[in-house]
Amino acid sequence: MSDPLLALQGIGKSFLGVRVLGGVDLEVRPGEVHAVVGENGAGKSTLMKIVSGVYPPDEGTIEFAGAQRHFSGPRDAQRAGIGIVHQEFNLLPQRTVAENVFLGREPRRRGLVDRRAMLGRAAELLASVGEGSLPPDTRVGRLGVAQQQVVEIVKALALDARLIIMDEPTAALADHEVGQLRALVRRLQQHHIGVLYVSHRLAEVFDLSSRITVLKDGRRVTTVNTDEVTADQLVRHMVGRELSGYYAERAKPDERGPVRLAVRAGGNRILRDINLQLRAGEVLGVGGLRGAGRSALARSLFGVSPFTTGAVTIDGEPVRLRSPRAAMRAGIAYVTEDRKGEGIVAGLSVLDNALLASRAVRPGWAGRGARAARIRDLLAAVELRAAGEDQDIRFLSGGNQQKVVLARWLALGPRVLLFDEPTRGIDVGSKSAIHDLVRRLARAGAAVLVVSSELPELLGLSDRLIVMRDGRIAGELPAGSSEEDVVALAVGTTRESVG
Amino acid sequence: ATDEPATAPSAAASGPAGSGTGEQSKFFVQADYDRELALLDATPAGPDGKPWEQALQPTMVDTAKFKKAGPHKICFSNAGLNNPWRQVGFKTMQAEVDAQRSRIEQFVHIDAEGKDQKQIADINDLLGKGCDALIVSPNTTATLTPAVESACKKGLPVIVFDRGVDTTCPVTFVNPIGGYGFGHVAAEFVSGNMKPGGKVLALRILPGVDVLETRWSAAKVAFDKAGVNVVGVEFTDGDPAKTKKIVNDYLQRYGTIDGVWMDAGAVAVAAVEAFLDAGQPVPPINGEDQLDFLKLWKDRKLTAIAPTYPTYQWRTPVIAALKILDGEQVPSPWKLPQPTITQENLAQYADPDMPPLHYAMCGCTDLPGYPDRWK
Amino acid sequence: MSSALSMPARRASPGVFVALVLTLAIGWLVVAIDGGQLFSVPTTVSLLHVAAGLGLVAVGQTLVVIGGSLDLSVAYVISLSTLVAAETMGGDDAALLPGIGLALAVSAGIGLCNGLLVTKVKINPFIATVGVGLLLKGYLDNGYDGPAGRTAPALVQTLGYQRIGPVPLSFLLLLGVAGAAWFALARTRFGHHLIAVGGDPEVARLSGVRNSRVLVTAHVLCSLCAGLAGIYLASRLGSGAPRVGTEGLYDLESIAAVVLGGTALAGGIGGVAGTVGGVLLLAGIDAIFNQLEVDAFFKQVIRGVIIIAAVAVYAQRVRGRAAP
Amino acid sequence: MEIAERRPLPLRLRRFRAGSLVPIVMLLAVLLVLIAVRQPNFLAPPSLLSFLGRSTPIILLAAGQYFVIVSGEFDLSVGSLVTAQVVVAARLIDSEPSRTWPVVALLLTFGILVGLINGLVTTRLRVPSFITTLGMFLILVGAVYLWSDGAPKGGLSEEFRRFGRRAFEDVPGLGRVQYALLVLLAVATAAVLLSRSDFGRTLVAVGGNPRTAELSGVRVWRAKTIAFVLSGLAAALAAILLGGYSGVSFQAGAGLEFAAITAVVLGGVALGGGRGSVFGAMLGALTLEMLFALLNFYGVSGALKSTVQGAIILLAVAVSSVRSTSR
Ligand SMILES: Nc1ncnc2c1ncn2[C@@H]1O[C@H](COP(=O)(O)OP(=O)(O)OP(=O)(O)O)[C@@H](O)[C@H]1O
Ligand SMILES: Nc1ncnc2c1ncn2[C@@H]1O[C@H](COP(=O)(O)OP(=O)(O)OP(=O)(O)O)[C@@H](O)[C@H]1O
Ligand SMILES: [Mg+2]
Ligand SMILES: [Mg+2]
Repeated sequence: MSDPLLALQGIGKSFLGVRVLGGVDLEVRPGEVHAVVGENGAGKSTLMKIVSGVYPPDEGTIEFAGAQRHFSGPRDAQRAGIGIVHQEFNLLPQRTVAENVFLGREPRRRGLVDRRAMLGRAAELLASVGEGSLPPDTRVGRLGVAQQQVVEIVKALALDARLIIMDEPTAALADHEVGQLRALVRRLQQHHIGVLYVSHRLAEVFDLSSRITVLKDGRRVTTVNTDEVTADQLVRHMVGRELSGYYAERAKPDERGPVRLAVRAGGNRILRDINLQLRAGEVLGVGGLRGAGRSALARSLFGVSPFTTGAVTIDGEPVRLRSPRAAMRAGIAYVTEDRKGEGIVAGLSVLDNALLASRAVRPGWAGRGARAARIRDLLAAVELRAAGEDQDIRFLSGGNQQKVVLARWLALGPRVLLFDEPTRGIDVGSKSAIHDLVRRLARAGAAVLVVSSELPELLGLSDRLIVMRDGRIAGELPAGSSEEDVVALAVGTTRESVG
Repeated sequence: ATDEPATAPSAAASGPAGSGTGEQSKFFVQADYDRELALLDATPAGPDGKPWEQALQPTMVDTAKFKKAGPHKICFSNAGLNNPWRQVGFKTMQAEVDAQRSRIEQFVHIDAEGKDQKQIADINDLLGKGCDALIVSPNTTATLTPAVESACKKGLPVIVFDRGVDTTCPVTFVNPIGGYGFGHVAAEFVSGNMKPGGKVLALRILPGVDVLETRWSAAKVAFDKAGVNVVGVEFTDGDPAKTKKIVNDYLQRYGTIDGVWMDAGAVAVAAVEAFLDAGQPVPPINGEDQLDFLKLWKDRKLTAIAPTYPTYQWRTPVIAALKILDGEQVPSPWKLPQPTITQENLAQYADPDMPPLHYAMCGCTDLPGYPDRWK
Repeated sequence: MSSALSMPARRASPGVFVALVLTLAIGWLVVAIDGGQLFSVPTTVSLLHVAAGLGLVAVGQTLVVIGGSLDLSVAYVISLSTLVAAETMGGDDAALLPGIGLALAVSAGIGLCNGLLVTKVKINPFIATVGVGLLLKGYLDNGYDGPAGRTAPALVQTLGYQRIGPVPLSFLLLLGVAGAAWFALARTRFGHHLIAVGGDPEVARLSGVRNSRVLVTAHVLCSLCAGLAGIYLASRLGSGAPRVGTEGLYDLESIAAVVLGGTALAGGIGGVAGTVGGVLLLAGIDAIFNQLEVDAFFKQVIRGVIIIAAVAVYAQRVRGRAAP
Repeated sequence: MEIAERRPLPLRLRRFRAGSLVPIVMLLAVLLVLIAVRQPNFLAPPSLLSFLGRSTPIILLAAGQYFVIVSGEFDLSVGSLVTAQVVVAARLIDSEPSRTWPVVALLLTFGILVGLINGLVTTRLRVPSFITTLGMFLILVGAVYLWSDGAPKGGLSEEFRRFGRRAFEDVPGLGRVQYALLVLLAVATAAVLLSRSDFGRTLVAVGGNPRTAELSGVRVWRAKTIAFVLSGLAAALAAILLGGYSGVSFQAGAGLEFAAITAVVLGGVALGGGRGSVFGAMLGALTLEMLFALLNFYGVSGALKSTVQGAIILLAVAVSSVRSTSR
């Protein structure tokens, strides 16, 4: 057995007083594909960022290629030979593919950026991942999500790194593209390049990796050889309990009320032929691959990018959802998937964040006291854990931030709730609290739509499922469907059924 | 091709330094100072009652080589129109042009907006327009010199007025006695009318404007000679609010202020108001010939004086240009008399019908369009 | 989707050149009707001189704006640079190079100071550069009561007044500097990194760009450009002038030219070519209005309208491109 | 479990976060001490009141600017708006007392209108406010010079001037109480109330994260436009007081936009929006004015003043920015 390429020991990290990683050990050997799995918020990305020099660890040591390292920044880690495909895109939309790929390490000839070499090498790299048809001088902003993901991967490859980290590289890729990536990883392996591979797709993990490390709540649960573990065992390690029974009971058919929200032939630039009905007291799950248009659906219903065709009714009344404000007036609430970017106002207190929507649609001095009291009740009801209502929201954990956002919407007493990735980046405890809340809301008579990329969540929470693909509703599934059913619809391997 | 000037620009001369009111400005030139003070008492030559055609101790120059049949095209490169003084002056100049319409076919005016480099470009630009004579009111003395020199080289008569240039190539340079005279008259009055050894506050507009610098340097000489205690020299940016605040703070700091000297009249009214608002007697003060000050002076019976930098000097360059194009001799330099408004002749200038920022010494009452043009 | 989308990224030519050509064409016509000649040699020379001064500053300003920053101290840097140059030269050709060197060194020092305040002390660039500007203003007001020093005659005769046909040397200098800046943006790592820092500092950092260093360099270059503009003005004026920068409103006008040229104030988008176009547009408007003897104040109103309108047009185009 | 444990932040760090009033109050205290050392009688009520009175215009502008800045924008046009208003007032009143009130009403309308245009161009046409208000600055200055042929015409009536110049004499215990002080009191109260109202809080959210605000039902364009209108209105009030205080001149508003922005930043409001209080902004303006008075009292050479001013501003902002980023 060769010497390890990367050896982490006792890595720990806290953000603003919240411990997200503690005592993590990990080893990657040259030519090894080492998978890291764990639930959302387990700390996988944080660990990867520490290895790639984005954050310094609070504790622990990093040994790479036989020497102890203290990376001063991403550049330092790159120089040492570590490349990373970040989970979030790190691309400049205004720049070309080649410029993005070589950002920070542009090839030079006689001191100048060698544009020809840049384009040439970018083209080679693109070809090596099966995207030879993508011209390297295209602006990244014009690419779709999948192609952007490819650019991210190529950006890491361009480094000639000895260790490549891939943080959910396939989340946006279709099956044939995943195949290309698989071949690529195999090639890296042959060149004795170490790969740290983070993914939620267990099939891939079993297919590619030789060892798997499971993270849970910031700690390493175990590291196992891939061929000595089954998927069920792995999942148990990840969640720490059996999955069944974890989700609250679903609504019984007689608890479902009349149709609250109905869309007929809805469409816009992204969506086509959207027909759906959402009943009071029901949780409708929306599944699909990244970029399938799930968020677009929620955002259309909330008037962010309205339907340009078709008709929407609420409780039988036709409504025009032209803006978020109009949607709010119609009784719709929307919990966004991008909590940091459009869910909270960093710098404002918990209370101000929670009051934001009420203040916007029902301003006035009169009833201020009652309104604040109601918000405090709601914050208590969602079991917010914060130092105080005057605390700056950005010092709260993601789960608690999400609870504040929820309280904001609940204060309006919405009839329809749209949740887009309600538990993204949220730790397990908060997650089940939010699941409970969703269920309680439905039981109280609200119509709930939940978009989620996490199949277990989707399957556990929904009374009914629709699956989207390419901006259309690819099909509908009843409660109790399997993950395979959903995936099959999402990637289009089964015949489309009518939604 | 090149637009290079004939000779390199000469540096600003420097003079004696050191006095109780701080270091003497490097604009101070003893010889000029002496000459200007002597001119204050000189009798002007020229038609009576038309000071804009008069000249002090004139030396005539021959201009026969510029003689040309009219009507003429006269061009004017103006430093700027960014203050009331220049506005009044320019209106006066336009009125003079109108009065001479029979002889002036075209009058081209380009405004440099107070920018040296734009004026240099403007002058260059005007040289391509077939002007018969070029009038320049330079934005800054030293920096406009090369441009004026290159204009001279083109062979057309150049007349400079208001601020000068560091070259003798223009046919004549028109201006009143100048800053030393202004500063001296005001300082003498203030120090002479206040209690001996009293406290004087000097209020200035901006540092670094040569006309204003010479005024202050002459005042400095006068104050030092009179043993006056100049407690502060402050810049107001011509902002009346700032002026009032400064005066207020000085009143608070020193209890009383016994005299106020100003290098320009723009904020004289604000300074007076500061005393009035504080319930203090207005000390001897100088302003300029702006009507708001004259009116306040008259109404409040101030102990005041208004040395002037007369706006009628804007008429003279036009007159000079026509004389030169006729081949007539003109004085060079053309020193205009610089009257002072005192208690005696105040009534004559404080015309209640003119707007507050009008300059009384415009010499414009006989020009076409008076008074509406100036309102 | 607008047709601009179908063009390759690099050649997204800003509309400023269209505006420039239209303005000059209409201007030429109107001036001709008025009996004048917009493109006579002296007028062209004047136009190009005005453009050279503003252009040098604006090219520097482009760099910091692309990097997501801003420099409001340039006007004072220009004034200071004219003085340092002219005083060091003292009218002596022998001191020409030391004069230029010292003026540039002082300017670079101020740029460094701006850059460090923005990146290390993390003061908002607006406040940081206004503050540094105030420091310089005090120094200038206190130390100078008028033009000082004398530019070396050789410099006056060359950079100040020499021209090749109707094109002044100084305009060639501007083209040279603009070319160098364009080259720096397009062909050096610094340029690529600067655009990245302006576009998204976090992406730049994660990609291994040293953001602070890049932004400090941009500030130094911006000040150097302002210093160069100062040297040019010193050669034009024959001496150092403590107020030439502020009188010329170089701070705000340079930003206006940059924005007119299609560079986004938020950073990350834009280029030097557009800025030169913006400068020529402003200088062209100047020249036309000069020819027509239009009131300076009216001109200012028109400038305000043009700046807002031009940026509004860009903004609509960008909106048309971006998702709702 | 250790990992899940959420420790509240140490108190010290929270108290000093950006937007806090601590730095400005400390700075103000230092200046007051320095003035008291040099000029003890400055702290007597009458002179303090008169100082407050003459500082009112810039305080009003800072309050107006606060609303714009906290919403994430800039208003560079206020200085020129003040100048324009004063010049317009002089020309329209033309020393005729009976025209005072109509003209006052007109000025307020004019201020609102300019603010409305700034706001709409910024939010609807998506021109960055830096450019919108810079353009407005050029337009206003140019237009007012153009309209008045380069020299202010007419004159302000005594009735008009009394707002900024006169006082209630002999108020028991206080002496002279300037009318301006009443305006200050009224506007400051209104500004603080407004900043704590639903609108004020919403505006901060708009500056902090316009996307979130929009998705929470806030009409971002409307909120920002109102902020510009408030700034225009503040400029109109400031112009009425300044015109009264010092009479008509083209210099009336010169540089006030930078002074107001500086004051707001000194007061702990973040450029870029989302943090700060209107009270801090007004304290910032007071501090700035006090700084000028201090320089007068200490007889700092007129020409050196800007250096001292620049140094103090950089220092003050640096101290609070280092504090707020060193978490
Ligand atoms: N910069 C940050 N500031 C504060 N908290 C952070 C930061 N980055 C991550 N966290 C928190 O740290 C925890 C771990 O996040 P991390 O992104 O590492 O999870 P993950 O395992 O990659 O999850 P996912 O599967 O969703 O990608 C989360 O609770 C997250 O909210
Ligand atoms: N503003 C936009 N302009 C152009 N295309 C967009 C825009 N927003 C989304 N899209 C495209 O629309 C499609 C649907 O995106 P959407 O965000 O709804 O996907 P999703 O299913 O929610 O996936 P995820 O949230 O996991 O990324 C994607 O192909 C995306 O690239
Ligand atoms: Mg992750
Ligand atoms: Mg989504």
